[in-house]
Amino acid sequence: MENVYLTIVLAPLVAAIVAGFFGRQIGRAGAHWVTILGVAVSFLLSLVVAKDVFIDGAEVFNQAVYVWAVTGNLSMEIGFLIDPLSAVMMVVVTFVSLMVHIYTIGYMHDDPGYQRFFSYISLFTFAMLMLVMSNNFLQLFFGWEAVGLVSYLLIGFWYRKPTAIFANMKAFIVNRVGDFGFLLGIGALLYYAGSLDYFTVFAQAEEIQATSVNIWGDAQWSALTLACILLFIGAMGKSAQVPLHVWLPDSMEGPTPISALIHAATMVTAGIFMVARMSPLFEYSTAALSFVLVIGATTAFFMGLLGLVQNDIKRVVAYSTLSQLGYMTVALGVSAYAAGMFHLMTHAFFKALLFLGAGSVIIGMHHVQDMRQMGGLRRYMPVTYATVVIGTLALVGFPGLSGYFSKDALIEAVHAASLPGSTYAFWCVLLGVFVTALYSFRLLFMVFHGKERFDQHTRSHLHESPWVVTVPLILLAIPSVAIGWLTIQPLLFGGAFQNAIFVLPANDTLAVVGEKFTSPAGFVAHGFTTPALYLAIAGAVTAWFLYLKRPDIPARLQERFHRVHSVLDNKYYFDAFNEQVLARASRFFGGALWRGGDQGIIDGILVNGSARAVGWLSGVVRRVQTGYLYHYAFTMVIGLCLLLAWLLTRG
Amino acid sequence: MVPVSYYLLLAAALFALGVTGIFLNRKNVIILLMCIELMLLAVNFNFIAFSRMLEDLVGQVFVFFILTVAAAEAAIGLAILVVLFRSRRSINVDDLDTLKG
Amino acid sequence: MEALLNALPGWALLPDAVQTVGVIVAQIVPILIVLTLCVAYLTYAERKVIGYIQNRIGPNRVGFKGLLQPFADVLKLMLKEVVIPTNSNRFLFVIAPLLAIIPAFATWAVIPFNDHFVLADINAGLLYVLALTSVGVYGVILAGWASNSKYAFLGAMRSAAQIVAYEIAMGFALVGVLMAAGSLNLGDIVRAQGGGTLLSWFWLPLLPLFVVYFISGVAETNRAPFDVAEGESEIVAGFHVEYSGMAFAVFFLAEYANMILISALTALFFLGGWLSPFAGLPVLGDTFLAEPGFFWFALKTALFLFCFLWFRATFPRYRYDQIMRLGWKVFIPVTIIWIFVLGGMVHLEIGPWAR
Amino acid sequence: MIGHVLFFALAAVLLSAAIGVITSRNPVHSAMFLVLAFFISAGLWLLLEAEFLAIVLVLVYVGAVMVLFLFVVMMLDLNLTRLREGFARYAPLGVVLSLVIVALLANVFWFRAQDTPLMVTPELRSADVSNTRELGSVLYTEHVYAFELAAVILLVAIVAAITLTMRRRPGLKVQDVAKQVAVRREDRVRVVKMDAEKE
Repeated sequence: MENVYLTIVLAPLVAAIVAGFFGRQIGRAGAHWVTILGVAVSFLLSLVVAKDVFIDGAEVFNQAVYVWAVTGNLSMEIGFLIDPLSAVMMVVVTFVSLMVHIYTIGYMHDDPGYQRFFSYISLFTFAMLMLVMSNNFLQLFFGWEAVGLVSYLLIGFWYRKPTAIFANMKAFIVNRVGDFGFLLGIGALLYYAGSLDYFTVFAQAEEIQATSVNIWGDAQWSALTLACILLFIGAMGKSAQVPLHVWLPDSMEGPTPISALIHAATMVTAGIFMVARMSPLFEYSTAALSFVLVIGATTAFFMGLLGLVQNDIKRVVAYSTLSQLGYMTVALGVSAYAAGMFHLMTHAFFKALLFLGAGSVIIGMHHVQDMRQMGGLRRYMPVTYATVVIGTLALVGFPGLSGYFSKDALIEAVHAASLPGSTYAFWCVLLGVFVTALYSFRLLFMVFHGKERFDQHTRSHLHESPWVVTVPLILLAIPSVAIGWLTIQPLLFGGAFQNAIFVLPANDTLAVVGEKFTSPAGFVAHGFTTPALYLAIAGAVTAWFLYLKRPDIPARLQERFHRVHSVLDNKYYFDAFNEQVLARASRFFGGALWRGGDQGIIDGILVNGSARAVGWLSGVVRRVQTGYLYHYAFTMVIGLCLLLAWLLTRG
Repeated sequence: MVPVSYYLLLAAALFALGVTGIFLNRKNVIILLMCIELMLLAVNFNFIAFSRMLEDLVGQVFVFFILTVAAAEAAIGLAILVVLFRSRRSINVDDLDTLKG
Repeated sequence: MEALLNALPGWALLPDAVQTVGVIVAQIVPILIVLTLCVAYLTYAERKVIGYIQNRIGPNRVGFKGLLQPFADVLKLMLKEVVIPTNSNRFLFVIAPLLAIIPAFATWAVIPFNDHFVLADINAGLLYVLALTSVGVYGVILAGWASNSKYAFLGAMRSAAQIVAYEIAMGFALVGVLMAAGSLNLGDIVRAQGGGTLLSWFWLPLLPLFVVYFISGVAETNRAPFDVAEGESEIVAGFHVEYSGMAFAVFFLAEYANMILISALTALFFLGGWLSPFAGLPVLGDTFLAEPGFFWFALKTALFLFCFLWFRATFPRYRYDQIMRLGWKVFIPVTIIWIFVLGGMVHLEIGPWAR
Repeated sequence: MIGHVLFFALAAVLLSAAIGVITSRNPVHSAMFLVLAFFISAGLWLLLEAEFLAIVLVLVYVGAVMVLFLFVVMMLDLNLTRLREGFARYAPLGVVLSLVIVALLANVFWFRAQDTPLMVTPELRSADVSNTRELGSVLYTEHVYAFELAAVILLVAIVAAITLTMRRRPGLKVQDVAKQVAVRREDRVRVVKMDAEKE
């Protein structure tokens, strides 16, 4: 199997290299064929691996394939850990990636950077696979940074656009903050466990928990809590949790396939995956779990609210993504890792679907993204409309669709939890359902229903997108509908993750949920007895009322509650705070160091000062160097005499 | 036969004459080279005298090497001198102050 | 010789030191006289031999068959005026001929005439020979320079460069001899060649060195065909163009003494010196001819001297660049290669010295 | 007795020659004085029973190095008057320094050395000891690497000296022996057959 794993990882890499370095030679068609072939190979082999893991019940594969460096006891390796967790991620990543590859053919059709784009997304697939298949922290970090790099490159794909450059810088810097924590977390684990290998570290979780560290003052922290929180700070950056979420909405400056692939389905879930992977560590630290829970709940609810006031179609979906990532984080916080992973998977499908649908709309509208200039598009783009409806229903949790299963199980798990902050979290996620339904249907109604608000010229060009766009939509719609029904039992309650995710019996909220679980159908029926469904329906109705029945109300609401609106419109002033306080402080600090430290001390005293000193000294010494040979000879002879005199008269 | 000291004093005088020669003929590179040869000769005297005194041949071996290296030095020095003369038409040390930079 | 001195009245009364010096002088003087006579008659022989080669008689007026001709020449030269050119460097001009002749004579100190007669039987004889031959060049350079004459100076430079060049080849050839003999003492070198027939002399195993040595010797003495230093057609008579009378005679003397020296050395190094060519042969092995002695040494020297004259009569003069090419690019590589071959032979104990 | 006489005579000549070297007007005279100094030194080394080095000194220095000096001195067209300008300017300094050196060394070698082996006259060696052989046996065994190194230095010096002074003048007719040997009759002579003219 080792060769299969290697092929899965390397096929996209090879494709990326070919498309990237030889793009000019192989042409546009060559570039997309080679990359699609590479990802398709990965996808098919991932299916084989998934079948092997889930159906044939293969042993967990945990092995190093290449030793990169050995220093002392520390061995730095490339290795694979193939268990149900990574198998799920591999399938999801390669499937969505494949869909996006195909979709890109249509979306980027006229772009001059066609080959570059394919090279990047193939490279991303490689990096993501390295991340999820890793069996040690070093490789995890490599994948982590590599996906960050590709994300940076792709947000700034249109590098002539100033906003894109700003956005990719922002994403890069915010992620560095998170990565700093992540690196410190890895360092802490390396320090306490003495190894980078997952299982070696996991085996010592309890000992590390017992170790206490003194950060400042007299507060004693558990080393494990510290490490977990640091790791989670990394996840906060990558998975855009409050307050490190600010880069994700701006990342929509990149091409839409990227938004679907990286900023909705895969990369942003890396943090979720990482925490799930580290479940044996997080389980021992209640404080860390609480931290995760509160952060996740905050993100889930408040980021959803922001989606209500956005008019850019992609930004609405982006805030929806933020909110859903918050849901997943909440699941992690209550130890329902499987539910988090389950929601991750379903979300990957329907959110990719929504993004690609939005992209399809954008293609139809000739790159107009403002929803206020849309409306009634369902007549012109029936396939897009149908698939977006499916995606929206899945997102809001319509019973029977994939989102319903994952979100409902998650809310149930939060309900069952007893951690500090779990009540807050429960209310957040519950109200979040309403908000989710509200903004989702707002989008749907504003784009596809109601009056046509675009001009005549646009109408004449408006038509359904080509098949390379619609086929991925359809292919993504299928799992959006069915995947929850099919996989809820094995993934959540059947113990498919049994050996990959570790949950202490005391924290096992999913078990509480599972007690009532009989079958998927039963779960659907059960849903009618919970408030979540009714909240969702209420959200949908409210949206219908506000945006179809009485479109004048939102404007009046906006006027009446302009304070609230401006808070929302300015995204809780996070960006303003960052720019006015953090960035200004950094600039001031940097400026001070530059003027005082660099120009004053280093340049002024050390560099120029020493040069001046040498110059002065050499001015003096230069008089000694007359250039006349005999002066040198004389000096030598006199020196010899002195030396001789000293030597002979000494004793 | 005479004591070793006599040879050492003779060598010292010879060396001192070489040094004086450098001061006297400071402008003429050729004679400067000759004065260096004189000083080397004085050094060789010392080596041989001590070798004789200590009955140790290593001193003479050393003289052998000094002769070799001094011959090489003279050859290269004179070659440089010839090249110098070709380009400057002079070997006057006063004309050669480009070392001042 | 010592016995002769002891017969002198009052000799025994002299101090030891004086006696020692006296013995040495008493040995030097006859050698010098004989050598001078040899030189004188070599000039006579040269004229006769070349004359016969050129199908004429040569000197035949003074004395029986012209045998007194050399004395006539000497007399003439002694009576001629010695002209010292103006603006010449007087001191160096005068001592230059002496510097030329002194090494030519001084070298004879270490030449063994037979098994037991040698003036100074020193261990480093070969080195001594090398050192003195290398000093011979001073006479030439100084004569050319001190004359304050372009032609003389040009001739001196040519001659000096030629001598220095061929000295290296000679030195290397002597290294071969030294390796074969295992000694620097000239007597030992000759003895190392003995014990067999004339095939065990060094001329056979060291054949390339033998040829190189003798030809280099011809070049070293500035003799035809290597006599460009005094090429009449180019630079009149070379370095001694300004010399006349006795000063010129000394140069003349030095040149012929050097010829004799080279011949004698070649005989010593390669033809077994005083050894008899008939020793060890079955037919004459028990007659007096097989006995080693001074006679054989003189005969071999004469053979090489004849070669000198013969070359002069028969070879055209070399061009200067060809002379230098021959010395640097032919002889020196040949000797170096043969030294390597010799090293291999000595190491593998092949050859007459293997015993 | 003879040893003392010889030593002092030679030493006197040596020092005179050295003075000649440094004070002669003409560099050729200096060179000749230096030659003399080398000869005398060789004699003194013979007194010290270093025969090999004495002869090598004559061979190498007198026979080769000084010839080189003479060549250079004679062939360069020197302006002697300019070279002699300010001859005595630094002389006092030089003399003082020399005297200091001599005084210092005399202090060590003479006044402080009265009862040391320095004042002992070495015994004469027996006649059958060959200095050359002994030196060789040390040189080629213990010091063989240094010996090789010296050889390399000489080689480098040869190459350096030749590279420095070599110049190719245009229009020089150089003989190429290989070419001369390789020439064939056809390259030089053309045999033309002509029928005899008929009247």
